[in-house]
Amino acid sequence: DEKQDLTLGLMLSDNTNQFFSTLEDAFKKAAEDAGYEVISLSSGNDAAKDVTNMEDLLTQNPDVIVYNPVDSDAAGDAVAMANDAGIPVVTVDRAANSGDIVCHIASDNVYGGEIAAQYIVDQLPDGGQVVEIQGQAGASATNERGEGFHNIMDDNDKFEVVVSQTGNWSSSEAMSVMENALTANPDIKAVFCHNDQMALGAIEACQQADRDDIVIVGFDADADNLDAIKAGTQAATVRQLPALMGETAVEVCGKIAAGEEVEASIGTEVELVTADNVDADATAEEEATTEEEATTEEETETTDAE
Amino acid sequence: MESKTTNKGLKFINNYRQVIILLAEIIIFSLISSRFLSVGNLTNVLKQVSINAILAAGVSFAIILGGIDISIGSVVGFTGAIAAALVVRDIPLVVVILATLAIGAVAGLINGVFIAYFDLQPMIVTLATLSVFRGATLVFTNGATVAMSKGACAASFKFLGSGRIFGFLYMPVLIMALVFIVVYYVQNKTSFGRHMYAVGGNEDAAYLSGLNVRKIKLMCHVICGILAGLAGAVMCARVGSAQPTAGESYEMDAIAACVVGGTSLRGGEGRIAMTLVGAIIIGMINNILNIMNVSSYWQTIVKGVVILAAVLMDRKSNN
Amino acid sequence: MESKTTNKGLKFINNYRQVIILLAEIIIFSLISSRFLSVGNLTNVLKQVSINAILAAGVSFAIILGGIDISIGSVVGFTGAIAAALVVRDIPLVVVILATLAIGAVAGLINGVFIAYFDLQPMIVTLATLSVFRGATLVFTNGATVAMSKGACAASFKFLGSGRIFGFLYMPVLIMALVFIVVYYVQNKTSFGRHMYAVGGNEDAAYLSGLNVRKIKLMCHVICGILAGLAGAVMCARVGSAQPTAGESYEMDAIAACVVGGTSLRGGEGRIAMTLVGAIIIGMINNILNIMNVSSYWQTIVKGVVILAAVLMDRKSNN
Amino acid sequence: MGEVVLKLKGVCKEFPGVKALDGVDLEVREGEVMALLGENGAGKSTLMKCLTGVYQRDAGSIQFKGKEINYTNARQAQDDGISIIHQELNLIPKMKVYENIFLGRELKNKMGKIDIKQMYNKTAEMLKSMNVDLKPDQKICELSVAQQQMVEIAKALLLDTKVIVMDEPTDALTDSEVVSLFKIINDLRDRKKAVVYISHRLEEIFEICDRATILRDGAFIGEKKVSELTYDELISMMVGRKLENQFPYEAMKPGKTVLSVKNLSNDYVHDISFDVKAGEVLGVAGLVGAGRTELAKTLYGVFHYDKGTVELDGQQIHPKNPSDAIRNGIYYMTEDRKGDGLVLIMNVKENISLSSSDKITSSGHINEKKDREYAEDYVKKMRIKTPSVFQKTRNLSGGNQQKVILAKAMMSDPKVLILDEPTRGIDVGAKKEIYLLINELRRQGKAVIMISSEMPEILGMSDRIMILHEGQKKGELSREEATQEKIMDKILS
Ligand SMILES: Nc1ncnc2c1ncn2[C@@H]1O[C@H](COP(=O)(O)OP(=O)(O)OP(=O)(O)O)[C@@H](O)[C@H]1O
Ligand SMILES: Nc1ncnc2c1ncn2[C@@H]1O[C@H](COP(=O)(O)OP(=O)(O)OP(=O)(O)O)[C@@H](O)[C@H]1O
Ligand SMILES: [Mg+2]
Ligand SMILES: [Mg+2]
Repeated sequence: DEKQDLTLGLMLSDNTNQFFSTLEDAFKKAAEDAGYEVISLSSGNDAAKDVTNMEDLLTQNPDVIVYNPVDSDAAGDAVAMANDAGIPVVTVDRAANSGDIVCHIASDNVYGGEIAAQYIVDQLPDGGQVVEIQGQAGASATNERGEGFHNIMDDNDKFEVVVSQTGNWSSSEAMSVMENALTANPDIKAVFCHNDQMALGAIEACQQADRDDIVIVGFDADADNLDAIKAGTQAATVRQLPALMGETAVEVCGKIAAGEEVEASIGTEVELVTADNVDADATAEEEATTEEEATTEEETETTDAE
Repeated sequence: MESKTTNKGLKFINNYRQVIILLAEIIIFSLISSRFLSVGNLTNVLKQVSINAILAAGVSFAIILGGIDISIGSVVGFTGAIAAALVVRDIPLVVVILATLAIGAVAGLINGVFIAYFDLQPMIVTLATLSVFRGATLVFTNGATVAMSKGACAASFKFLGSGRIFGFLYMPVLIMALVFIVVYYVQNKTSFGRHMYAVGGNEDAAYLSGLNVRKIKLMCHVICGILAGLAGAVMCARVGSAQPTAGESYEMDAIAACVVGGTSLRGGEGRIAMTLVGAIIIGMINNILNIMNVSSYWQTIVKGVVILAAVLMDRKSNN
Repeated sequence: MESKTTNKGLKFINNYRQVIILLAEIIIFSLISSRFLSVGNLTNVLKQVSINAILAAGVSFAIILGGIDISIGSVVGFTGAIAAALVVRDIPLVVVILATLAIGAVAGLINGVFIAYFDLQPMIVTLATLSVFRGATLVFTNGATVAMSKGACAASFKFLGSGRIFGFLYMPVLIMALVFIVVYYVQNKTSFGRHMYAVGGNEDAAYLSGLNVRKIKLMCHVICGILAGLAGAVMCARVGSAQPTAGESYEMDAIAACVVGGTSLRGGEGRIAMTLVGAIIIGMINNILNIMNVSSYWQTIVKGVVILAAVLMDRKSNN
Repeated sequence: MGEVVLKLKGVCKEFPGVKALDGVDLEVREGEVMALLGENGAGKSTLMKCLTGVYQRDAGSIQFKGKEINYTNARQAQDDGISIIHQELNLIPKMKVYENIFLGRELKNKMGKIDIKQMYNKTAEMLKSMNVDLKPDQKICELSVAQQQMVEIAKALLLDTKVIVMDEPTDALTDSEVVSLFKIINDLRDRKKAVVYISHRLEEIFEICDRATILRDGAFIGEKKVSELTYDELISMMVGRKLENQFPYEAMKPGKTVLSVKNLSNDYVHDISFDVKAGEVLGVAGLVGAGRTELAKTLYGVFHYDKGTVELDGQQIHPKNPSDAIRNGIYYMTEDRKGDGLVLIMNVKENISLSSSDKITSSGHINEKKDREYAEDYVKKMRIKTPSVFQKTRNLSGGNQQKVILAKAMMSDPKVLILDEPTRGIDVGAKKEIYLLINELRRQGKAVIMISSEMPEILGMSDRIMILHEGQKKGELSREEATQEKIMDKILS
């Protein structure tokens, strides 16, 4: 491709969340390598701020907007504004439920919740009591990951979700929840945390209670949790590839600006990382983030996030 | 004579110091970015400011009383969810709006009863109801976003949030303007307004002067709740759906707008017009930071610094 | 004689009303769940309460002055991140702890200077610094969690958060106990403490009595910052990593602990032992709601209602 | 003789630990001024608060125009025709004069819009008729205490009620305003209003009141026609014993000069020079707004000065703030005991030692025993009426609060003690005790500066009198040459 002089707008739901800050960093780096300008805004998980940010972004007339909405339903108005201004929109991670989207780069939280639950089911043939430590109440990731988890668990008679409590994405709060859960239900066999931060808290709580038998499953595949999986303190985590999503998004933007065709929906992987594949996968992730070629543009998984 | 003129000049400057801060801001921001001083962008600023300004107008009633209301963000979330749920059920627009205002009023009434009739401290009452109203929103929506369908009601409701009159006057801005006119009248031209300032200035004296202090406090909190309900409806209309977490920590921006506008948290003081100016000052800061593509981490820092600078300047010129 | 005895009894009850609320809570919760009243669970409660209690002890200095500090949650986040970053670089434990305390002190100093020497309102100053410190944390960590490696330093640091002495005394609980003993001494047995109450009770009278009001205010805020720094370190040690958003909205729980413990937000009043009781009251509520697996939506509601009930009971028995 | 409009019978009121009223009777007649007298803490204010609905009585009956009344808030009493000027100022500091005067009864048009112009004009009229030189749109916080008191009186008069209660209205006034007030009271009497007048300035009672009701320790002692009473009788009814020699001045030979002020000038005072010797009382007289308080606060480091010098024991000093002044040996006792005198929610002991932490602490640690002993010592020595040193000062009567502040000043052991209105609101007995304490201070070789608006007090207790007017020194008189007329002459010169 010949170099273009592009300005990309990136609107994230919340870049204080590690998942999105990783996505942002990868996006910026890929854009820099391609010689693009990036205007990056974050909404702090406030859907009204999405609208505000879109207004401010449009003032600066970017060539393509990459949009990670706070909320899929709420995204319509912001997208409509961009549509009115004639600026193409690409959504990442979370879709917009209305408006014209050129391309959606999806990662499926519900599916992630399902494979996490399935892993627990597979690990514990006898079933038992399970704990769910939720994200912030009302957040879309909480709802989706919880939905996937319950899709599997609720259909299975052997398992009982005895505790479903919020840890507010925070290790410290998750730790307290887990401590209380262990006191209240000594027979707990497994715990699913809506993110890896909270899994760290759960690990601490289990260790302090001398319970190394509990199957702990997290979400996000943070570096520390991969270490924990290697060390055997955590059983599994769900990997989404935020860096890959960021890079893919930059590439898609380049194509759109050049007038090339792009797929309407591009799926990035969601997969389970366990002790079996943690080493292999770690290298895969590294490759993905270092080598631009390793994108998955050919994959045309059309799973919709919402 | 000579000195009197200077004094008058000084007094004038002092009276309109927030306006001066605003003008300074406009000049500086125009120099920083050529995109700032365009009709389109300034319209954006007003639209973006509208919800915070309406909330600030409401919370100014609580602050002038010498109290506070930090539950308004949760009221915004709750009334927004109710509004969306009603719109989805194709309830007529007028009913939807009245219902949100009524719910806001009830929320304010709850705060007011505890504050006025049980003599509890406003900060702790509204800290508790912040939690209660947010929980109620989560229970009501079951934690999920309430999206508005494409029906006739949805369209008319959304007009509230993004419609225009005469082609340039956005509805939220119009609503904000009306709110400020009414609030200005109530606070400055009615005896209720005088009484509110009196209670905030010296509650004991107000009581001994024969004022019904409790009723005044109650009323102020009810008004604060109503305006939070209105803000919730407008926000829901603007966004086109209601998130269960909508409005979280909005109270802080509203309080900041009041204080930057010269309202004292000690009560008894504050001018509503300057509260509007305060909201715009803060809105413009957010806007220029976005336009300049300042990273959101740095935005958080800069915003804090600028609020501090604004109250510092405010205080300096006040002395 | 007869009536005197009753009066004394009433006075005793009134003096220890928070303790009575706590006992009532324990009895009720034991009836609700058989799992509540176990050594293990009560140990959990104390561990979980420790961070909030340390913060509450700190913020009580600001509240007794008649002010507030809502930036402490952000200070927790910032000092936690610094602590984790230092531990990762294998800096000796003592240095790490001193560094976090020093950073907390600087944060408090910044608040204190604006509040004491520029006469700005505590609420707005700390609202601004809340934003600044959080932004600084985000910039420092680049929005990513700082995890502590498994090195020697990490192990000794983590001992702070989860280590035990004599097999049952958890370090955070021990640290909390020490903090409360020291704070009790400072607030009640030193002239500095006496002066703090005087400034909170009547600033003008304190000034005319020859107290250095500004220095006292500054000191109180520095102490508040130091304790927030300590809480940040303990929290980071307890969890084993530092999230950039750690400590968000912790200030509200700390303030609630003070108020439930009978500290007046009007200043000049408040007993540190009751603040501890207040923190435990709130911690037990969170604990029983978890144990009973109440949905988090309902938890939000119940927590608000219970805080309201506690301050209401507090006020009733106070009259 | 006027008809009885208000009849209180057997009124009782108890606060936790204090029986404030124990079967008190009071009859108020129209066209008459009834004095309500008693020592500090006798229950005068409490009785009036029970009458006007601020407090609810525990027992007894109150009849107004033959009808039993039982108000539960202040508004009901006002609406019925009973207004009160409370002992404490009840104005909104940040609001304007006219807004305060019309608070709660704003004039409005039909739309509910307040009519500022009319309220302004009516206020201007009212102030003019009272001989008060104030603009209706001045803010209360910019006024002196005396001016505020006049606003308070105007506010009560506006109600045009049947009964007006004045709880120590002249407390903060100087002679010229007192004259205006008495004109107002005489006018009220002519208009057949009933007035209840509470004051500790007994000479006023003989000048303006028709009858007197005397309370002691919450109990009713008696009611007498003022014309049938003598000064000494009145005092013995109030105090329960004879009280001789109201001003116990002792001639003493002053020592060397302690404080010497030369050409002091700032925003408030202009070119003031004077000195005070050890064991001497320098009285400072002047009208309201003379700048006496400002002078004192300048010496105390509250206000700054850039011209002039202050010497203490021959050493030049320049206090930058009160703590600096206290270190140098100057102590100022404020005129506003509730505003900036006491920490009301702290107890007696804590207030007394507030300025003398070094006496009760060693390296920051408070010696509780010492702390208590010091306080108990002062409570005994100064006869402060309180159940214990652990009583909150909020619950003390005004005179006892005043003594606590004086105790605080004495404990700091200054070389120069500035007393600003030291006996404001204090009963005759307590006043004498404070004068005795001043004598004690003189004997200890302290230099005392006494600011007072009470002429008899200034004349009775000072060795020398300095006269201030509008921030300027108008002269000095020795004890021997000073008379009320000469002082007024100097002021007006
Ligand atoms: N709110 C209260 N709580 C407790 N005690 C009170 C209260 N108000 C007054 N008292 C007590 O009641 C008694 C009567 O007080 P009151 O103020 O009526 O005296 P007073 O005659 O007006 O004295 P003064 O001349 O000093 O104004 C005093 O002993 C006082 O300490
Ligand atoms: N805060 C203030 N702002 C503006 N002017 C003030 C303020 N306080 C006092 N003044 C003015 O300063 C002048 C002197 O005040 P003040 O009455 O306290 O003097 P004083 O001689 O001590 O009188 P007194 O003690 O008898 O009340 C008055 O004219 C008053 O109006
Ligand atoms: Mg009295
Ligand atoms: Mg004075």
